[in-house]
Amino acid sequence: MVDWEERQKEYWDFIAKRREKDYFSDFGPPHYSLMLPPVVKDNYGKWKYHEVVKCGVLKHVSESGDVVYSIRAVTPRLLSIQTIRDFCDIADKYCDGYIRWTTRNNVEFLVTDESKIDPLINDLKAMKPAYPVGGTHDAVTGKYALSNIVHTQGWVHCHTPAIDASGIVKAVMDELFEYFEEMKLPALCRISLACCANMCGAVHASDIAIVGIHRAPPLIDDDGVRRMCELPSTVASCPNAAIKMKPKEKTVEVDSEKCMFCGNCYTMCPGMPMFDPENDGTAIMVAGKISAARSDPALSKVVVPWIPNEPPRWPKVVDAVKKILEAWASDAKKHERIAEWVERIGWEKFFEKTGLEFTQHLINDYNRTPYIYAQLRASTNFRW
Amino acid sequence: MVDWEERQKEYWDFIAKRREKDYFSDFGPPHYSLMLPPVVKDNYGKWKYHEVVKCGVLKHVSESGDVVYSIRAVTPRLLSIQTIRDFCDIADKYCDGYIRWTTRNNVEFLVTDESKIDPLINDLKAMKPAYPVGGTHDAVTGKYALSNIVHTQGWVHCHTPAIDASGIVKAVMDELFEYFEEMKLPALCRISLACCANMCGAVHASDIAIVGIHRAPPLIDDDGVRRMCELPSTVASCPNAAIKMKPKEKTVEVDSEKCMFCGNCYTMCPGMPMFDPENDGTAIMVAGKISAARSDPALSKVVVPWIPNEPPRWPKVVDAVKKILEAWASDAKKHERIAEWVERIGWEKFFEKTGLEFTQHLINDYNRTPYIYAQLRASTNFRW
Amino acid sequence: MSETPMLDELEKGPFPSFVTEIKKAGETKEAARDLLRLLERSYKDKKTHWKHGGIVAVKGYGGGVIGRYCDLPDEFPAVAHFHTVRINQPTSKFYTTKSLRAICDIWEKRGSGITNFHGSTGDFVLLGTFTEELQPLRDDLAELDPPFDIGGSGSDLRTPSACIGPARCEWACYDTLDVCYEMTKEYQMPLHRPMWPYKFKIKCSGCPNDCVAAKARSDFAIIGTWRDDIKIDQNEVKEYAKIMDIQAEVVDLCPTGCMSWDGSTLSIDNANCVRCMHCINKMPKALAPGDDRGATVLIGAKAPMLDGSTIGWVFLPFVKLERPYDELKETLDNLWEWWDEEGKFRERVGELIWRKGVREVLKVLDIEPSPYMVSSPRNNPFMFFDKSELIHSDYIKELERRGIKLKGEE
Amino acid sequence: MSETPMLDELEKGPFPSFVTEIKKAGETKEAARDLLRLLERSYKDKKTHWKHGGIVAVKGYGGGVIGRYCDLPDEFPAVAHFHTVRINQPTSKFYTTKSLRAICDIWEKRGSGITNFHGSTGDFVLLGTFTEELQPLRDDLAELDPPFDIGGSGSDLRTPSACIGPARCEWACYDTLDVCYEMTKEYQMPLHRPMWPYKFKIKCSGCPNDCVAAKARSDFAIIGTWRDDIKIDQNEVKEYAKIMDIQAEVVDLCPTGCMSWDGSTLSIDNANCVRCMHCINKMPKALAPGDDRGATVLIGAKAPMLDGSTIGWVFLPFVKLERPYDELKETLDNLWEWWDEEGKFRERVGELIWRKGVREVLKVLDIEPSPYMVSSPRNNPFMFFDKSELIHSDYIKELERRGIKLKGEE
Ligand code: SRM
Ligand code: SRM
Ligand code: SRM
Ligand code: SRM
Ligand code: SF4
Ligand code: SF4
Ligand code: SF4
Ligand code: SF4
Ligand code: SF4
Ligand code: SF4
Ligand code: SF4
Ligand code: SF4
Repeated sequence: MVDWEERQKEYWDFIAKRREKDYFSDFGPPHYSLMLPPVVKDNYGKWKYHEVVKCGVLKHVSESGDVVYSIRAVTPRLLSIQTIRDFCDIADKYCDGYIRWTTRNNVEFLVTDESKIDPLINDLKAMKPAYPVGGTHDAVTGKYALSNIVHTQGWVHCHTPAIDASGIVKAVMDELFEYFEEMKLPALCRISLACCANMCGAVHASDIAIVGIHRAPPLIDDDGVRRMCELPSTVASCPNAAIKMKPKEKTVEVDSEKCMFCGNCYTMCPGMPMFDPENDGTAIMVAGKISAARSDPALSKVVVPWIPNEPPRWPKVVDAVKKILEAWASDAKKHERIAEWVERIGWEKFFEKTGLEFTQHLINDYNRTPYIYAQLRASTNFRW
Repeated sequence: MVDWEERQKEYWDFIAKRREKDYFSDFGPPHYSLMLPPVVKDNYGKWKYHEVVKCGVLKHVSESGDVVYSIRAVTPRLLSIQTIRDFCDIADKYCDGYIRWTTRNNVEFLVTDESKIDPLINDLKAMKPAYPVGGTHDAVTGKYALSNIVHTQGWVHCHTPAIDASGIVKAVMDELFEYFEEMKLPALCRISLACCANMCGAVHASDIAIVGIHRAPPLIDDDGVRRMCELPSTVASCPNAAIKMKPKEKTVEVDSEKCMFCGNCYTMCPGMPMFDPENDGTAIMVAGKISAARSDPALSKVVVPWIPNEPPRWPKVVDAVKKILEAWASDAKKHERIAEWVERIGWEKFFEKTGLEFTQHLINDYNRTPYIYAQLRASTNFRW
Repeated sequence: MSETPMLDELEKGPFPSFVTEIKKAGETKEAARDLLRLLERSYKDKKTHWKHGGIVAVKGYGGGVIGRYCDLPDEFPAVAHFHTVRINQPTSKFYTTKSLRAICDIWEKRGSGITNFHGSTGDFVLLGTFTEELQPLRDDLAELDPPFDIGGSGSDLRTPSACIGPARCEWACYDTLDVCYEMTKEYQMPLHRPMWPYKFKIKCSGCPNDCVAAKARSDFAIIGTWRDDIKIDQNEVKEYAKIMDIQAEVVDLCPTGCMSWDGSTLSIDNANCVRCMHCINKMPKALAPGDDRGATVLIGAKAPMLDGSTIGWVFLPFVKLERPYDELKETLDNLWEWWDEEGKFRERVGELIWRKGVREVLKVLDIEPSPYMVSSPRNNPFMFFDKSELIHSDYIKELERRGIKLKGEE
Repeated sequence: MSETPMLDELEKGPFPSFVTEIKKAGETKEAARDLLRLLERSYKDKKTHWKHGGIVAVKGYGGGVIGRYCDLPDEFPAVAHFHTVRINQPTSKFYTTKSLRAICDIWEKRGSGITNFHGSTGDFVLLGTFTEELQPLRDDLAELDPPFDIGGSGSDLRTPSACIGPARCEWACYDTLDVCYEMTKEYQMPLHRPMWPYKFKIKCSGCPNDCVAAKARSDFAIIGTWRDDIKIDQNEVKEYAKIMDIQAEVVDLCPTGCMSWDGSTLSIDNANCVRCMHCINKMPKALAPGDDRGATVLIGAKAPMLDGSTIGWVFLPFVKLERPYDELKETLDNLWEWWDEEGKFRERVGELIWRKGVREVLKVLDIEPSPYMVSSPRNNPFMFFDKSELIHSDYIKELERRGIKLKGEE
């Protein structure tokens, strides 16, 4: 059993030490034990099994016999403080003032009393906007709902995006909402989005990934370069060695034959913007996977090279994602994730079944990644 | 049906054209039809099936009902003209003057009359040295013999070898001879040898491969370099950019921290010898495969980094090869080649079962090969 | 007519709308109203209107704040500055409403009223404020009880993150919350002071299901696992047999084929189990990880710039994770020291390992090479051999005589 | 005592001894005797005693002879020169004893009496002679009936090679001997005159079993295949069922699981068959490749220098191979032209493709991209787009105004 007092004492001792300094800093996050509901603390590390009560509601049973129900509501991640307070109200009402968020930006309410589940869900629905419950999966029965889309800043905050983030997520989730509400997919399917190739959404290992790409080389702002950029590191930032120094003019130039529009130079140097509203857009990747279940983790692969930006609802992106999801869902076996499905049917059949076009863009020509990576074990699946 | 007359006429016309020139050249090999036994010409492209009569003897049956028996004897590849003439005597006696060699340096005698098989085999055995028959396999029954070891020149002829070729092949084949004579392996197992990393034996895709390696950087002969080498291409020959020009002295120097002893510089420039009798030796690779049967073709992987040269019979090399072969043979399922066996049991178990040691050398750090190679389809196994 | 006709379209549909959220914040905050109008402009222009931030920071900290400025400050004055502040979330993202409300109150006072709950790395992100608000904001957070601190950004240790683990999951093979918290606490210096070649991320998942996506998103992914046998409750197996086809859905999907089911007993050849979790996931009541628990550490996961996207690969096949986690700390200290010394500007640790060779980092950290680290051994014979591995032959002597320094020589 | 005690050890044992072979040649040839003594010296010294050869060639030919000199010419005068000559073997290595004996006679006169039957590329290799014998040797070979010509070496087309195919195999999907011979005949110029960036190898296998190891050993591997259904003779299947476990040994080993066997009928879902050959190999009397036959061409196989060893990858998913094989010739012509123009010194064609991107060679050769070419699509979004694929936006116009040349622009 965890000695909570001991751990909290350690924490407060640490905080006290920090407070001794002139400037109270580097004290870190609150100790987690201060945030855990009692049922969690009492049964910490003692959970025995879980069941899925219904889509969005989990039941965890402890060795002690204690039970906790988790009600999971989806959020757009971008939340106003008003909404957070509304969530707090609900948590105060039903959950003794505790609340948590999941790693995919869903909010969870933990209750010990089964009878609170439905009222709580109703309160969530009554919010403005309504906060629907769902997105869980049940491996036992082999029924999976679609969870939230992990995503990034987009036009709401970032300086390098080729696409918006929240808007596309909203449009896609609206269209796929039935799969969120009901556990009717054959296996886990994680969708994610990153608004540029920096991939803050970590789309590089998702079942379906939406990624913003530029398609034109930077338009150099010589003044900006002179003012804001360190030339050698700007030159070094280009993976394809497309940037050349113009030392006399104290600026740089781009060999646009070599540029593959990654945007890394702009990240390093504000004098190299590359925003072309007509040519920026979305690429779609599929067949990534993170869990070790059944098959090794896998990187996502590009299957649609480019779709133009069509705000506010990006219909072509929505359509492509749905097409992939439904082609897979209707053809896959139980527990067979997209990566595993493609492994079984072959990429040639993937393109046939989804109706997507295979173009030259999809053939990897990025030769900076060394083959040695293929020989390192990117998986915990080994035998002792 | 092939029109043999037509094809031969084309050939002779071509030869005649060439003869018109002052200098009779560029006429190519003899047309193959001039070399084919009548039963082959008659049934060309009409073979229906085959059976393995016994180890070393195949029976092919044509749609026409014709039958041909092929008797396959192993050779050391290096043959004296005396032995070739002896083979010719046998071919004249039993095969109407036709004879062929296989792609793994075995000699084949084709007869149409079953009763000739045993006398022919006896004549082969009576040769000095005796030429034993074997090395075939029978997929139908799932019984496989070990065929000849594809190999290279070694100390008999080449200028870059780290090991001998023929001597090691002889030592290994003597030890594994029972597997050549009898079809008692669970699947195909192809052994090959190359005496240096140039891999003329194409050991890079063999079930078991023996490859000569150097372990010390070149010892530069400045005079030699000046006399025989073109400096820029010598510098460029190094995959690891370890060679630097010394323009003033008109020679080069090697950054021995960067050298991984590949020998490519010496291939380009005789002024960079790197023969160290004590440190040259053998690496052993496994789990390569060429056929598409069941699983994709695969490159061989290094499992023993180095074994010293121990002429004349290289006991440690022989031992390592045998250990691998027998660990596999005793554990593999029917038709399961080494690559497939390892795929099933995992590399960690490979090292356990063979008793070989896993060392840091076996972890790939050659980052010149781009990862893109892993995404190209090195296999004909795809669906239309 | 609405000022934001395009964004209004995004209030339709069943999925909760971020537009509605911005509007909600806009009820009290000017910045949120300007953000909405600016975003509408982006929707029209199909491009961002944010510029690079200069360095904006709070006293004593080098990271944690992302500077951001609008490129149309005159039209949208309330978002002329729109810096984000990354707050180090409580481990596994549990909160008391008390703490949450307190943060909301501070944010109402000091910023836009808009948040990201949470950032991709795991921070609780406060979205948009002016430079002059940053220090007061930090100070307000520090005064909370318990206090909240700032997370990472720039070339520093990023805010570590953990799955829910032992707090509510039956499969946690180690205490993800504690390891994550203790690492965060131990490494406050590098977390708040960017001084490395580039960023470094740590994530803690209690088992190979990896619910915090550590394998793809952290340079150092601590994945719970075990070394002994899977625990089986045959009675519960029989119960599951009533509701699932054990042969088809469990046994046949085992990646190594190490299970068998005869209709009444489930057997596992544990020597060939790779701990993929599938069977355990399928039958939580019947199967469980063994008792000899710990973690496998994967190294090197990252996004594609520059050398390509990666999922981490096996670095420490097994670590026992017992407080105070000295083995982990020692590994991190040594790893960082090496990276700091050898890494190029903006070279992630995994990229450095590729450049130098795994052998190099194993040597520096004194880690045993093992087949667990490779998906297969090298496919080329281009190996390095140190001087100490060579026979001291005449050839080597001649090299020495010529003053040629061999690899591995001091 | 024997002069060659170590080599004598290699006359023991059941495998035929190359030492005995050298001794046999030594009965009539001094060179063979010196070779044996020199080899004994190598065994003692554990190193080669051969030096690089300068350029040795015969009139009108640039390749086919490998120059070789002994580094101890005074001690071993009969092998002071020891050049090898590569003779273009008859396709699939069938010989008449008449031709063979004739070559042996010439070699007895002109060389060491030692041969390699055959070289790794496929040539009939005559092992060791003096410079002055080269031209007479070639001339003697040219006078034979039929004449024998020299094979490739250096940066040229190497001697093409083929499996036994239709000559004695039921599975040949095209006429390997004819394609191999016709290519050899067509390309006598590049075969005999090294003038490319590096070597180029062609090999022809009649089916995916690949008995000439084309996939690993040739820049251009022509692998027989088919597009329609596998032919099944159910009666013969039933015969095989008596001697093998069809479920375990055939159906369960099918890589795509596209077969089924109900104890009396074998069914194949041909749309999911990848033509791996396993089932056909197992039941030659019952199964056979379909009728719509041709070949898949793989490109780029080679040994490890410099960019690593490769097995070839799919380049032409399907070519019908009908005389006079124009499609093949056209592809080769265009490929070589491109490689000749773009390839660096000692850059194999596969390495050039890696450097330039597959897209580049597809464009030049006007080949359709297809999923057959990839094991999976790219795992990064770093794509090139030609100007013709872009929308002619204001941004692009501004780039043009500044004189910036976009990719794909003339
Ligand atoms: C709450 C959360 C952890 C947290 O700390 O917040 C969580 C919780 C659980 N996960 Fe997870 N997973 C959570 C993110 C993940 C992630 C990370 C991600 O998506 O970014 C993964 C890896 C995804 C991937 O592989 O790409 C993940 C892969 C799994 C798997 C593996 C499934 C598979 O077949 O590959 C399981 C096992 C299962 O239940 O089958 C699992 C199982 C579970 C269980 C059943 C564990 C348990 O016994 O309590 C939990 C309920 C699952 C459910 O949603 O129905 N969880 N799970 C995360 C919920 C995210 C959400 O809001 O939807
Ligand atoms: C004679 C030869 C072709 C030639 O043009 O010379 C040949 C002949 C046959 N091969 Fe082969 N193969 C020959 C080299 C190869 C090679 C190339 C090599 O070894 O370098 C391979 C690829 C090896 C690899 O994958 O690494 C090869 C992979 C096969 C296979 C695939 C087996 C597998 O399970 O992977 C078969 C199919 C089978 O019989 O199972 C096959 C089948 C056959 C059959 C049965 C074809 C037939 O129906 O006639 C022939 C008799 C096999 C036997 O030896 O029992 N042959 N065969 C070659 C004999 C070499 C030798 O002397 O031993
Ligand atoms: C806020 C956040 C996205 C989000 O909406 O959640 C984010 C936002 C930015 N990321 Fe990120 N990254 C965020 C998580 C990630 C992740 C995911 C993760 O940590 O799990 C990744 C992929 C994993 C990885 O570390 O590789 C990620 C990979 C990058 C990269 C590419 C790094 C690489 O090695 O390839 C950059 C580029 C850079 O470092 O200059 C980057 C750079 C940036 C910058 C600072 C933009 C820049 O050019 O310097 C973005 C600031 C946006 C803004 O306006 O706030 N961000 N970034 C995430 C941090 C929130 C948090 O602290 O919780
Ligand atoms: C004779 C032969 C080995 C044998 O004993 O059979 C041979 C011998 C030599 N090869 Fe080879 N190669 C021979 C087949 C191969 C093969 C196999 C094949 O063709 O199927 C390969 C691997 C496949 C390939 O092409 O990559 C091969 C890959 C090399 C390489 C590495 C090429 C690369 O791109 O990595 C070199 C180095 C070079 O080209 O400078 C090389 C270079 C050489 C040289 C010329 C040595 C040199 O440094 O220049 C060798 C002359 C040895 C000698 O003393 O005769 N040899 N060489 C083979 C040719 C006989 C014939 O014509 O039939
Ligand atoms: S993915 Fe790119 S555009 Fe989006 S938040 Fe990250 S750095 Fe900014
Ligand atoms: S966008 Fe990428 S490829 Fe193009 S110049 Fe910038 S860094 Fe180089
Ligand atoms: S492998 Fe190396 S040493 Fe052996 S023949 Fe080829 S080039 Fe010469
Ligand atoms: S042996 Fe290889 S690595 Fe060493 S210097 Fe020569 S070419 Fe470079
Ligand atoms: S990673 Fe494992 S331990 Fe952590 S929450 Fe997921 S299933 Fe549970
Ligand atoms: S954990 Fe995975 S590998 Fe182990 S027995 Fe279960 S399904 Fe098989
Ligand atoms: S490659 Fe195919 S066609 Fe050629 S000999 Fe081998 S099995 Fe027969
Ligand atoms: S050829 Fe291979 S893939 Fe096709 S049915 Fe037979 S075994 Fe299956």
